[in-house]
Amino acid sequence: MLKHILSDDFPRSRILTVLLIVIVLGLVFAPFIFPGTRSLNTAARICIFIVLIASYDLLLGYTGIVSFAHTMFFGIGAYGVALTLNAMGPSWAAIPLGALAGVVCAGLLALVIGLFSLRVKAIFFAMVTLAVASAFAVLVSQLSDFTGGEDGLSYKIPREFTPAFKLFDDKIFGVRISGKIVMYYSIVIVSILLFLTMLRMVNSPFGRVLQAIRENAFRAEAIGYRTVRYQTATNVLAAIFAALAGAMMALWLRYTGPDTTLSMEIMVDILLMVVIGGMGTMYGAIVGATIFILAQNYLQNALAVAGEVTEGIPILSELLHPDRWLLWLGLLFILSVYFFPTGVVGRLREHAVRRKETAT
Amino acid sequence: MSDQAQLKAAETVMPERAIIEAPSFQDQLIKLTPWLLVPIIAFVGFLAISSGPTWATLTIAGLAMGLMIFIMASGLTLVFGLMDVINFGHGAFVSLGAFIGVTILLMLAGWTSSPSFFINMLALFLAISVAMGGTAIFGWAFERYIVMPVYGAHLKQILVTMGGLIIVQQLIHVFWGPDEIFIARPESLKGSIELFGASIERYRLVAVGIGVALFALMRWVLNGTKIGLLVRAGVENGEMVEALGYNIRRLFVLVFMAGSALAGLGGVMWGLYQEVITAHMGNEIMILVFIVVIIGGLGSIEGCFIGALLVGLLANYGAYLAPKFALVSNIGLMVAILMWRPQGLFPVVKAK
Amino acid sequence: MLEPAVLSTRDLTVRFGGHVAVNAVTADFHRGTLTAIVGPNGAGKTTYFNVISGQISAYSGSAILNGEDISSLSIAERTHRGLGRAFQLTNLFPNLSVLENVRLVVQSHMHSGFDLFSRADGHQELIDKAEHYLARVNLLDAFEQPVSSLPHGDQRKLEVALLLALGSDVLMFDEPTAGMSVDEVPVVLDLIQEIKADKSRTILLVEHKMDVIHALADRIIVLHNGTLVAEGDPQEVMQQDVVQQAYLGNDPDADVREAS
Amino acid sequence: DEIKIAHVYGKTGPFEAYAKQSHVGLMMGLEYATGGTMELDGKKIVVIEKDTQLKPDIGKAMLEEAYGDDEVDIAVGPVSSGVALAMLPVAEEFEKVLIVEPAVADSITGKAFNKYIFRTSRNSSQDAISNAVALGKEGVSIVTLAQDYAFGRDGVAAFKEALKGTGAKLAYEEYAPRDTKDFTAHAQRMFDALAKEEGRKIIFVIWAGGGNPLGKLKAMNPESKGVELATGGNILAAMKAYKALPGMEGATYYYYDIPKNPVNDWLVKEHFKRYNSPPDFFTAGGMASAMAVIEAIKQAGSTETDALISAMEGMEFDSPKGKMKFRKEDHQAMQSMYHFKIKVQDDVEWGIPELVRELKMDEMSIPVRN
Amino acid sequence: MSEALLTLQDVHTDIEQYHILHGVSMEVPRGGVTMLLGRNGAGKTTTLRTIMGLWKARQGAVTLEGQDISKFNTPDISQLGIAYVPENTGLFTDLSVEENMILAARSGKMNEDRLDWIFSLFPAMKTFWSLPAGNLSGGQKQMLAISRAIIEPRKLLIVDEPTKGLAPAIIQALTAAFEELKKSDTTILLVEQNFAMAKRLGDTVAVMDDGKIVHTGLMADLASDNALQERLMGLSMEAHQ
Ligand SMILES: Nc1ncnc2c1ncn2[C@@H]1O[C@H](COP(=O)(O)OP(=O)(O)OP(=O)(O)O)[C@@H](O)[C@H]1O
Ligand SMILES: Nc1ncnc2c1ncn2[C@@H]1O[C@H](COP(=O)(O)OP(=O)(O)OP(=O)(O)O)[C@@H](O)[C@H]1O
Ligand SMILES: [Mg+2]
Ligand SMILES: [Mg+2]
Repeated sequence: MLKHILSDDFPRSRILTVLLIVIVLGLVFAPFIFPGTRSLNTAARICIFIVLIASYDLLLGYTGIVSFAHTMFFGIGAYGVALTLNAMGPSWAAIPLGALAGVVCAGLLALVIGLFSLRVKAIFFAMVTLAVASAFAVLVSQLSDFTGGEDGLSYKIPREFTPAFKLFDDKIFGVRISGKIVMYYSIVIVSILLFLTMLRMVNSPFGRVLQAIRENAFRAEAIGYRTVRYQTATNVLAAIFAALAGAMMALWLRYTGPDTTLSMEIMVDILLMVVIGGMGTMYGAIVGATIFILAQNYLQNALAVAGEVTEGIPILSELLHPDRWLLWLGLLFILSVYFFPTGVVGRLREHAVRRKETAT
Repeated sequence: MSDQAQLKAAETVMPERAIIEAPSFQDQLIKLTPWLLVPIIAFVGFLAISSGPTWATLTIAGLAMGLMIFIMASGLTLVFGLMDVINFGHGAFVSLGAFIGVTILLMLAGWTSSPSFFINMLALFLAISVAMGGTAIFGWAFERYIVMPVYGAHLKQILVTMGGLIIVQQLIHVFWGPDEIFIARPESLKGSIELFGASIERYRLVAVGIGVALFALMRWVLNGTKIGLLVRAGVENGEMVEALGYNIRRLFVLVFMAGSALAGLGGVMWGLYQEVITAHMGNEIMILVFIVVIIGGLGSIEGCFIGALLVGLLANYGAYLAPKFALVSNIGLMVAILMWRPQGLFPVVKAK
Repeated sequence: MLEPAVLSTRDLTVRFGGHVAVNAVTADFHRGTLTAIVGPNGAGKTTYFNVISGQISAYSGSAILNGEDISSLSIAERTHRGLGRAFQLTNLFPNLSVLENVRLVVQSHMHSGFDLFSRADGHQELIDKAEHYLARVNLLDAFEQPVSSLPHGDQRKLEVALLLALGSDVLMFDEPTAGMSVDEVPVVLDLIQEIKADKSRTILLVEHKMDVIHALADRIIVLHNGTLVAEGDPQEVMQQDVVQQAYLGNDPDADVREAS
Repeated sequence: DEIKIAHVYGKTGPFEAYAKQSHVGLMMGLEYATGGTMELDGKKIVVIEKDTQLKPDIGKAMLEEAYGDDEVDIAVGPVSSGVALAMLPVAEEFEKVLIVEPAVADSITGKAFNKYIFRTSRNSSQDAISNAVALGKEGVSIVTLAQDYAFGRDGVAAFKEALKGTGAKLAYEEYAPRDTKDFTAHAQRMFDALAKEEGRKIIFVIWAGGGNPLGKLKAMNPESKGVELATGGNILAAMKAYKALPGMEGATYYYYDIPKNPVNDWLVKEHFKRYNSPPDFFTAGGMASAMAVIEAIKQAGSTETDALISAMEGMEFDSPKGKMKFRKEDHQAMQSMYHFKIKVQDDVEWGIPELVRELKMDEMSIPVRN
Repeated sequence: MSEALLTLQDVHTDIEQYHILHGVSMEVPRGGVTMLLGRNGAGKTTTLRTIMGLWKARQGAVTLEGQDISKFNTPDISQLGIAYVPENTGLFTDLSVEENMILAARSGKMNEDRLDWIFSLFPAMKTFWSLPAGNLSGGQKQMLAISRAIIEPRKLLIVDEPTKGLAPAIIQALTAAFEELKKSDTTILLVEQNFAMAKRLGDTVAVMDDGKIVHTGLMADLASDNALQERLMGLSMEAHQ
């Protein structure tokens, strides 16, 4: 049963299994274990980013395609929901309609980009997507009547998803089940489903072809796989999952704007999360997203402490100033590529393999 | 089976040599077309704009803008073409160069405000030298600690150089503070000269001079000396270059330093053009630089040069004729060129 | 000819810029035969293979497989039409396991690459088939190893296994024994013999080693500077002066020439 | 017992410089308003800082956190309009007051307004209208240059409307992409448009962020075509570019040397003392928001939201710019703007905006748009 | 036989975590041709790479003319006068044939006479002189790799499987070239699968198996002893033919 759900792709490392269980349980029970808006926000972001990172890993880790347009698809999904909610008001119908519209647009655009530019060299594709994504961002800011431009869109969501709504009259384990928590659980459930779907896809015959293409595209073609078709298909699939993640983000934030969905910074964050977690392993998405988002949310606090300690030392205190947290993030970037070239998941698996070897 | 075999040899004339024909006129024309694009676009622009002085103003401004972009892009394409390293941190070096150069210029305020062209240029020259030196040294460290472990792995390069980008930007904040810094151009480079009704900014003329000189120099180094060969060879198979007795590490460092120094030069030029510098300025221009590099064909100096001129001209004509068009002109140009030549104007020959 | 040719090329020409690498080559390949393609280095043998299997496109002329002109088909489509090919330099999926390499080929043969929602490991029939081919090349023991850790000889054998798994009608080998030590060569030769014995296949073989050609070839084609200069029975063709000169060199010292 | 104020603003990111000023201003404002005690009615005032990183989603989360977890009584911020717009619904959800400072988009107290929102900073209309009043005279032809997105187009629309009564003519509107680097073509179009006009010719620039179009326009010798340049005020660092434009006219929100009142005198003196530099644009704004907070709590007598709101609607309070007043309809603080003319002085790094005329709050009719 | 130019003494080499060479000891006498034989995976290539400093020996000494070079960097080893042709030819596929050759001439200029000699060995070289090396056929690549190693005179020439993929005529030419080089006082260390060529060229021979040298001696002795061949290499060369 578990084997079927996880598509026979187990963590294959005891430490990793424990880590994953802790993360998943932590997310599932977040409203009860870590009450408070900030932690709930963090938990929801983690869930959504797990889907986003996993979808990017389909491209990067499994197919070896470097794309900088992933935030664009994320954004299309978000804008789909945002625009319908904006136009139709906080109705239930607007959500699936918007998500669907986003998915279709994202898929079509990914198809066009894929057909046009997946034939060229990988680094080329990276740059082309970079340019396309930046053009898209310009477009969104231009069509301000429609998209709210730079300012983005704020909109209302169905009442059952807002803090004002109470699901039960009584508290459960000391926590009032507000609409916000209802929405949180909706996101958790959808994220789990999407994640498991992707896990299945990478372990399907299709997923194996992707790995073959990443390893040796030339030979994959020669044994009868039309590599461009598979790459384009992955590009489309990844875009669709990203759009769904975007739709969830739009719901959760009740705001959609270029900065939350389209910016280059998010793209960089995505890359980093994939790398920290480990490319080519779906579980890497869980680990990477969790570590990174926690760091992003709490690094400044940590630096504040370090900054106080070094108060007075000229350059060092300046470097450890909480406002310099990006500096340390950059460093984290580089160090994680060096020391975790295969990501946390890869590292733990290697460790497990080595232990097994020494044991036998 | 063998009785069915027939000998065919008798009727076949033995080809003495491999058949090799001279490249046809058509082939040669195809080779030349990228070079022709610049005059073609300028001519089309002339027809569309119809006012001579306006056209001249726009054309010269566009060429100068293109050359400034070329200066910034040249380092990127050099490092990519020779070392196959895609440096997403290039923009940070542009910013760094600008900050160093501007600091020097501010220190030499007496020189820059002097009306003497000669003293102004001396100040500029000093600022550029120090900026190039500074970015070169920084490039050394960048290569040593950031890029070296990831030669040959594009994805990792993208990641670590982006990390490097963030770090350099933040370090600029640490050392220069978060404010944007304003800088006035040296006195004799302010304003324009009027020529047959066209007004031409003085500063842009300097940019044209530096850009063209740089292009000539780079072509000579890359095509006329062994350095270019060695580096290209070293990227593909560093072990073999070492087995031939060359110290490849030293060479790589030098090339990377050169690329960084070019970014520094570009930074000073760009900073003086913008007259305001920020830690993000380099990265903001990077999209345009990437487009130029793609149009030209990754790693080709000639392509980068032509691509930059095309971008500069088209942006100006476009913005004049239909301002909305300026938003998409670069991307449009890139798409058009890639449809025509999927590897860019001058694909750098990569066998395999 | 009793039976029409399985594969034939008609005036097939390949140019690289001004250089004509394959010059109007017309040849037929029949079911159940092994045709050796010989010629000096740079004669265009690999290029001839490449244009038949679609790695490069023809300048003019056509390649015909089972009566159908395949010149404009993609590589993958040609593979599915029954054209299989091994490469001069080993060319596998280095970080995947030996079994996975073959399984992928079987899966391609079964056209199940676009199956997104079933588990790949659930398709036991594919795995069984893959193991069958591995057994044929004596590599079953190594099925779990990543290909990159295999010795050179085993990698060449795996190439052959992939080709078998493709289930192609036409098999093209490009110097399958190059770089193999003397004790490994016979293993590969025996494999090719075996394939040949099953009379339904058509085999094309590029090879420089004379003893191999003598042992295997039914027919021989000689390319020189891209042009087909001779074809026919191996013994007879090899005796011709043109071939002697172009290929073997006219050094009377046969010692080296005859060596494997 | 404490009074908790959250300062939610973009401490890190491209607007770091603005953020610093804003925070310094806020803290000095609290200090001034409490007579240096940082206490009000025996309650200690605690300021909690939150970094939006200039990202709307994070800004939103930070505000939720401030209201929800830290239980602040009132929040101030942020720097960027986009972030502000995302934050507005949070105030409504938590039913707590948010004082917007220094984000300027009209829609904050316009379309996206809710009753928990107050704004001490000027809005785009105030900017545009004050400039129109400063520049608009009979026989003047004006061409606008603005960024081609909502901020720029709104600004021009407001400017155009305000120009109507003044007798000046808006000859042409030019929009350039936000990240325009080369202004040659746009300048040519504007010169072409002005060539047809008579009288005084002005190019009025509405430009936020980098790009420095003024310097580039200036480099094209506009004076040779009889064209003047004009734009609004800015932070000191940016006004270094004005040094090349002596005599340029426009209207500004704040320059430390202009307002004459005790609050500003104290601010300028203390700021020089502590930071060895004059207070800047956003320092003044930060201080104004702090003074509004204290005044509101004083008048309301508590930190209850409803009490605060009813106290603040129509409330007048002191600021470095003199009296400000929260208009009842849209909670926008009405305030003076300053018509200036640039003077260049060798020992001052920037072009000095010399006061031509103070535009009092009732001289400008700022539209209510919510 | 004169004294040894190159000696390996109890060399152990690791590749990553694998222990590949288990104490290799052999000598390459000055002025002769030494053949290094052995089946696939025996460690021949690893031995050559260890000599070149491309893998570092964990233990043991590599001595060239009395100097221990086992800790030297590759460029320094090369500059002592060694030319090396690796197993995969080590060409720079992006560069043209000419450029490949120029790089091999450390002085920066190719000697005309030497070049003519190379053209006489491999007449085909002329025809593909300006092509990118990546576009060459398998055999042409091999020719270029060898030409590159002999464009300037060197003390020691190390070649890994030179005949792989070469047509018989070229093998002949190559054999002749090695013979000529030998006359001009170049010492040669060859790894080869082509036993006939080994027999004709080799003065001394070393046979490897499993990372160790299992036999050293004169080539002539090995060539005439079928039983020994069978034992060392799994097959008798003559019997196979
Ligand atoms: N990069 C590597 N990583 C791990 N093992 C390696 C590596 N390179 C070689 N080996 C192993 O080292 C052993 C010796 O390899 P080597 O290439 O030296 O053999 P060889 O005698 O040259 O064989 P061949 O005739 O096939 O070229 C082999 O078992 C091989 O699998
Ligand atoms: N992409 C290319 N561009 C230009 N010339 C090429 C290209 N590919 C191959 N050639 C040339 O075509 C000719 C035929 O090469 P091919 O690889 O077919 O030879 P081959 O017969 O397989 O030789 P070998 O026995 O050495 O492998 C060679 O002269 C080669 O230099
Ligand atoms: Mg070949
Ligand atoms: Mg070997």
